[in-house]
Amino acid sequence: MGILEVKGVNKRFGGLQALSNVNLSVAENSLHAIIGPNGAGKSTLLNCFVGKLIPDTGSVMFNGESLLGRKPHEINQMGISRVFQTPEIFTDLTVMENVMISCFAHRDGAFRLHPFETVAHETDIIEQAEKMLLDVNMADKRNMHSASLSRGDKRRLEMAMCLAQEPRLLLLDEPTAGMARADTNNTIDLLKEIKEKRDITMAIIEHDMHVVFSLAERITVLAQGTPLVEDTPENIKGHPKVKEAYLGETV
Amino acid sequence: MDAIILQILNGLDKGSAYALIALGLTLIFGTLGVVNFAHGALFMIGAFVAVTVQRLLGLSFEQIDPDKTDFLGNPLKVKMTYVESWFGPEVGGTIVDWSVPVAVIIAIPIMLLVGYVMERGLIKHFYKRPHADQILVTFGLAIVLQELIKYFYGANPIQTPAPSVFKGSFDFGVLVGFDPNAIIYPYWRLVYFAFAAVVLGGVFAFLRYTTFGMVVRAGMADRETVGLLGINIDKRFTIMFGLAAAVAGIAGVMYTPILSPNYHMGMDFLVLSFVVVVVGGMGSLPGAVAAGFLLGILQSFASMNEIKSLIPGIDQVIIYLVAIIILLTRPRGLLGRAGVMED
Amino acid sequence: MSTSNFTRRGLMKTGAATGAGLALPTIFTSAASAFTNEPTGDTVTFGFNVPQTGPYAEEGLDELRAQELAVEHINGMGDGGMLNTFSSKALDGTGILGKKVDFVTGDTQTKTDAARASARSMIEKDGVIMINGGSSSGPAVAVQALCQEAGIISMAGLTHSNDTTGKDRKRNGFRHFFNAYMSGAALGPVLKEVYGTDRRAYHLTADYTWGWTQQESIQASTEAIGWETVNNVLTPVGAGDFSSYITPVLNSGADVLILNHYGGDMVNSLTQAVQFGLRDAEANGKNFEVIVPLYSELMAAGAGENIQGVYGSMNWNWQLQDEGTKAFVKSFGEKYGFPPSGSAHTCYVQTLLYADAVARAGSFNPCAVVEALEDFEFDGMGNGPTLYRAEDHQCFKDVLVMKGAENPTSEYDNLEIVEITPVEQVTYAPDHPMFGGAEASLGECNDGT
Amino acid sequence: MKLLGLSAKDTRFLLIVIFLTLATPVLLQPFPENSGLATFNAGYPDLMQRFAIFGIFAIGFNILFGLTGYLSFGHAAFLGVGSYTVVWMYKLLDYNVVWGLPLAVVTSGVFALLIGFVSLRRSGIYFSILTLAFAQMSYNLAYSVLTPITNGETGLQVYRSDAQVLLGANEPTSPHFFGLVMSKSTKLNLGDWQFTFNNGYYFTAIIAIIVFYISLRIFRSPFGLMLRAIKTNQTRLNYTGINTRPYALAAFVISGMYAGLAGGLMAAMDPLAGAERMQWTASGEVVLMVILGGAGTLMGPILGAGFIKYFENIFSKINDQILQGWFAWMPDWLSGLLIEISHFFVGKSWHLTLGLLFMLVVIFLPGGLVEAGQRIARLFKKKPPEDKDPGHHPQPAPHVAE
Repeated sequence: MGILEVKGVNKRFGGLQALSNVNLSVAENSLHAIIGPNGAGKSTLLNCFVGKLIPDTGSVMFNGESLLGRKPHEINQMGISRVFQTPEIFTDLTVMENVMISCFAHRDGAFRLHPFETVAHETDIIEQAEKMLLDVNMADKRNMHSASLSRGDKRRLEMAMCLAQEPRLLLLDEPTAGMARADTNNTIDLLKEIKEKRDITMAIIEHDMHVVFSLAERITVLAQGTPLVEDTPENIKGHPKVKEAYLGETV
Repeated sequence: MDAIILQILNGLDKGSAYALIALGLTLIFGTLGVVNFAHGALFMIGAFVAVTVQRLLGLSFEQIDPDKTDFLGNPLKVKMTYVESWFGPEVGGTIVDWSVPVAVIIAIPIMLLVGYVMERGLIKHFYKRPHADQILVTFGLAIVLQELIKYFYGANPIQTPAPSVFKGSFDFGVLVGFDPNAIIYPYWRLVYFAFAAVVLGGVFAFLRYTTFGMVVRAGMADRETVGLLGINIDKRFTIMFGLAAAVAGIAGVMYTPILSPNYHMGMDFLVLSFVVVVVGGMGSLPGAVAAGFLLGILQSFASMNEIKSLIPGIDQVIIYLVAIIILLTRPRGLLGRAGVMED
Repeated sequence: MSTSNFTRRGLMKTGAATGAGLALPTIFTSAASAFTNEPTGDTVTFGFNVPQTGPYAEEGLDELRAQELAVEHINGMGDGGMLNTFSSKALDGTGILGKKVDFVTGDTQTKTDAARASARSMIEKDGVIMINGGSSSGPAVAVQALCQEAGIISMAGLTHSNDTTGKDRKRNGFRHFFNAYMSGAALGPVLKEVYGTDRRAYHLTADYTWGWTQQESIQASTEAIGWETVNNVLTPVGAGDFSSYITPVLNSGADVLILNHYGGDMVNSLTQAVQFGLRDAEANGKNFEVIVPLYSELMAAGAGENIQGVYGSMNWNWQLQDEGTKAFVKSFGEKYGFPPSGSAHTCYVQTLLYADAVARAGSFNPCAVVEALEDFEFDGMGNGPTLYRAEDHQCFKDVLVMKGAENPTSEYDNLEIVEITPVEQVTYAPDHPMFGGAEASLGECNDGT
Repeated sequence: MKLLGLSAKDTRFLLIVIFLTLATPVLLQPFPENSGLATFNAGYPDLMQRFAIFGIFAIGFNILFGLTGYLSFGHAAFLGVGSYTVVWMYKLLDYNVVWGLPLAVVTSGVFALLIGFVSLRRSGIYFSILTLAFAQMSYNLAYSVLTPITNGETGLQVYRSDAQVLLGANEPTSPHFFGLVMSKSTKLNLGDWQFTFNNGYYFTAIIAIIVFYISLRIFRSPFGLMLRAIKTNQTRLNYTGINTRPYALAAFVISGMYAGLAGGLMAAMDPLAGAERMQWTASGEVVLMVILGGAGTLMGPILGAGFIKYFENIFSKINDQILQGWFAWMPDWLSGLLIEISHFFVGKSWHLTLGLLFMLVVIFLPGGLVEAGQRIARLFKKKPPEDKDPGHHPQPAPHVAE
């Protein structure tokens, strides 16, 4: 029984069958990659995990509880964090404030009215946020305005924000999209480090095979809304079906 | 029954004014992404073009009439318009009489120019600015424009009559089998409705069947891609702004015989037209037109005694009530797209 | 744009004279003076609170012109205007009680709040001893109540609602202008004469307090001459397009439409009623008629030829032929180039009446002024013999019934006087039910101490 | 020095605000009574009270708009509710403002909760139009159908026939706070200067300082941080496990309560409540105040409110007579010309000046007057300036239409 269990998920957009009968099991503490050509339904599937989309049929279970019909913030509070393709951070705020928001959300839950406490007096939150920034090597940038960060730093910051919540499952949507090779390698190292340091399950959607094969423990290949194969990276590499699916694309 | 038909006619008439203003507003928002609070002022400027034309045509010189005296007991100066003295009382009188239709023709180039100057001089610099800034700067502009008009034309409403041919009303009921006098409707309001239909049809045809229109529509959907195709979309958008200004302006000209223009008519229409646009769905042209007519007709019905006696004051709030209901049941208005103006 | 040329040098002098300040710091509370804003220098300041922005701005500006003219006359400049015809001769053209009159202006925006704010600033900042002007009943009532609290005199401008001297009457407040009841009482007999007794009236009424009181008054007086009231429909203020209220009229069985609207609303509703053919129509075998109970020059000009033959009432019109009117029209016309409006007349007269009352009382103390004005009878101010009634501070005088002129010779004579209704006919008891009944009371005079 | 849970910097800032507020009657009276410039003096009770009241209104609005970015066009409705509540308490109980003011905060809070709950189901301009629609409905009804409750156009006021069950024999018959009569002033004459110290102003000013302090605490609280996060990125906030709607609703209700308090204070200074204060233009005015001053900054809303009220009350009163006084020393043709030009900008044309100023501020100073202050401060200091306003800097938001 995996921590994330997807059974028989279908999703239609008008005339387009975006997902058809998707079954997927992500084992606890694994790093599971979902790959596939453009339009294979990777992002649709991810959106079904986080509450942005509701599948037409099928079930999505996290840790034995159904995710269907729950709002994004409820799903997050259950222990699922998400990294976006383009880093989603609070650009008006400082790096430190960004991370602190995550720490507050983790400590206080989805809503707490605390208008008369003072951020500056929340020593445990500050400590925790500083530790997270250390973890992603951004402690020196804590007071920077996050809008002025480089793309790679924004990604790190987003990662720190997600980790601050101590999620059980981290979803990564093409975390290296649009990055230079050096940044990509840094990100790979960062993810590896994170994985080593804590008990965390990661599900990664990725285009870049270099990233996938450097990281993944298991890989599901998605094509035209259906899982083709699920196997270890070694087995996927030479799989004929995968080659077929990627025909015309650089593997 | 006749009362209902009359209210539908009233609603169509009100609706065509709303639709014309909302159309321009939506055009500007859809193409340029600018929330233009000065759009009501454009309507008002159009109306004052009519006033100006009427005054210019009515320009006169004075002759002293020795037989009459004025209020202080001095000999009365009688006025004679230049137009009449040039063309003779017959032709000249007709020209003066037709000042509103004449003003429509004159208003088009003036409004295109006003729109062009506004876009190039001010709006252009606000494409990348937040909507709040756009609202504030155009609101400031609207105040400035209305105060200038007030400075030169005063605060009183100014009577701008329709040509005398269109005075009086038309027994519409007899045509469709009612008793005489059951449904009579002023000629000018019928003209206004027809005029609005032609303008709305013209704008839609223009957007649909010309290359220019196609580019603009594509630009409304996805500005960046169209820009990538090497098409100078900015220049076309400038023209669109002029066009929207012209539509608002001539709508204002034609409305003057119905509503004597005053300097604050732009602000009076502004809130209403924004409600119309939002109910229609931001950025949707058919939505704006549909919402204009819908709200016009509903407002007319809410003004009926039968309904007012059931719910007192309903005519005061109906527009807002409908707007609230529609926005709560249809998140993006009647025909709006997702993701527009929701940040 | 009016530029008054007279005030300039004169004001420089008065300004300099009051500049004699106190050398040593003195501390005193407001209670130390005998009454609010007691004038101590050699000038006294009036506050002219009129709409300078908003829909009634033109009316307000005309009031301002008249008020400036009044100050000029009180200070002995110009030709003296109505001071020459005024029955009281307490004013001699040297200011009031030896003090020159100075004035400040404020903008009411025709809003209750703004009018109060502007009045308060004139009282607190400029130290005015009285406030005059205004163009709507809501602000008039509010300003009157404020003056009562502050302990100065309020001379209302154009306010036609019964409430001003009815349920909202105040000891420190005075109204020269006529009211809705008087309009009805004056119009009734004339309407009976021209339209007969068998008429069915349909009211369109602006949906706020003034509209309601006028409708109530007109309904009462038309029913008194035998007319039937078919319907009374309330219309939103500033509706603009009245078509949906006008279309049901023709098939309602009514043969008279009464428009209880004012200003821009009236211009639009009348224009649109004419467009919908009401004035050409026949109903119940009679010509359909439209009546506008309260006329003003502003509305007449805005409605243009649509007012031709339409009956209404006015407080005063420049075409009157008495000596007072002639004197006022002459000095106003020579200064500004056009005849004064009715609201200008009211504000002019109110300013003179206040100044005269102070002169007669020999004191600026508001309570002394109230005493001087109460039951004061005067003449020569354009309305014939007039009484400022003590019980409600309402002026009682003749009322004009007007009609839109068929052949106006200029833009200023588009209304003509049909009848001057004598004062007896418009007089009512101070405890009339439309005026707050027996409960209404002026309260005590307040001088601010 | 640290006070009341504030950082040293914030304490200093608060002390400056307290000083400025308490010294207002002196600071706003810079010109001698009889000088030509006395027109520009603003140290009279009505205007000073308005500065404080609209300052409170704008501070509250800033908590919603400045922090969360939700642009409400209907906050004047809460102002009106507050005013009506207080006047009703005068009518029912007595003139002591102690009953009305807390109730005004409560009723406007309840009102804001209802309207906010519905309106916050939508965002962006849809939210703005919903709030506008609710406020316009309130105004239209208050002006007409609800006249029995609101007294319509005339405005709600106290009549002698009203119950006033608590009214004691020697109690003041105008608004007071346990006998402290709002309209009473003490005047101080110092040479040619006259200063007015008004009870009502100080009452309002002390409340304004308290609510400013509350807003300062909110800005510095985790709650304030969440609100700022809402403005920046709602998506991320949702995926961080935060339910944004209750936060936004709380901000909406708090700002509605500020508006209700401001409305209540208006009625406490002047016991009359007019329907016009609920009109959309009144809602628009507070938007203009906040943006003009600098949205999202602490000081901006107060500056904006002061600026607009100063304009409305001072510029509108400059008439020909005053202009002639100023220009009297010039040759006639020149003074005539200057007066003609001035006609465009002062007196009855003050709206025009205000409109132009808005445009100039928005075009050249997107951060409002606070930004102007910072730029000026930078001119005078070589080293990077310490922020005069410790609120966060307004950032140009991205173009959001796409």
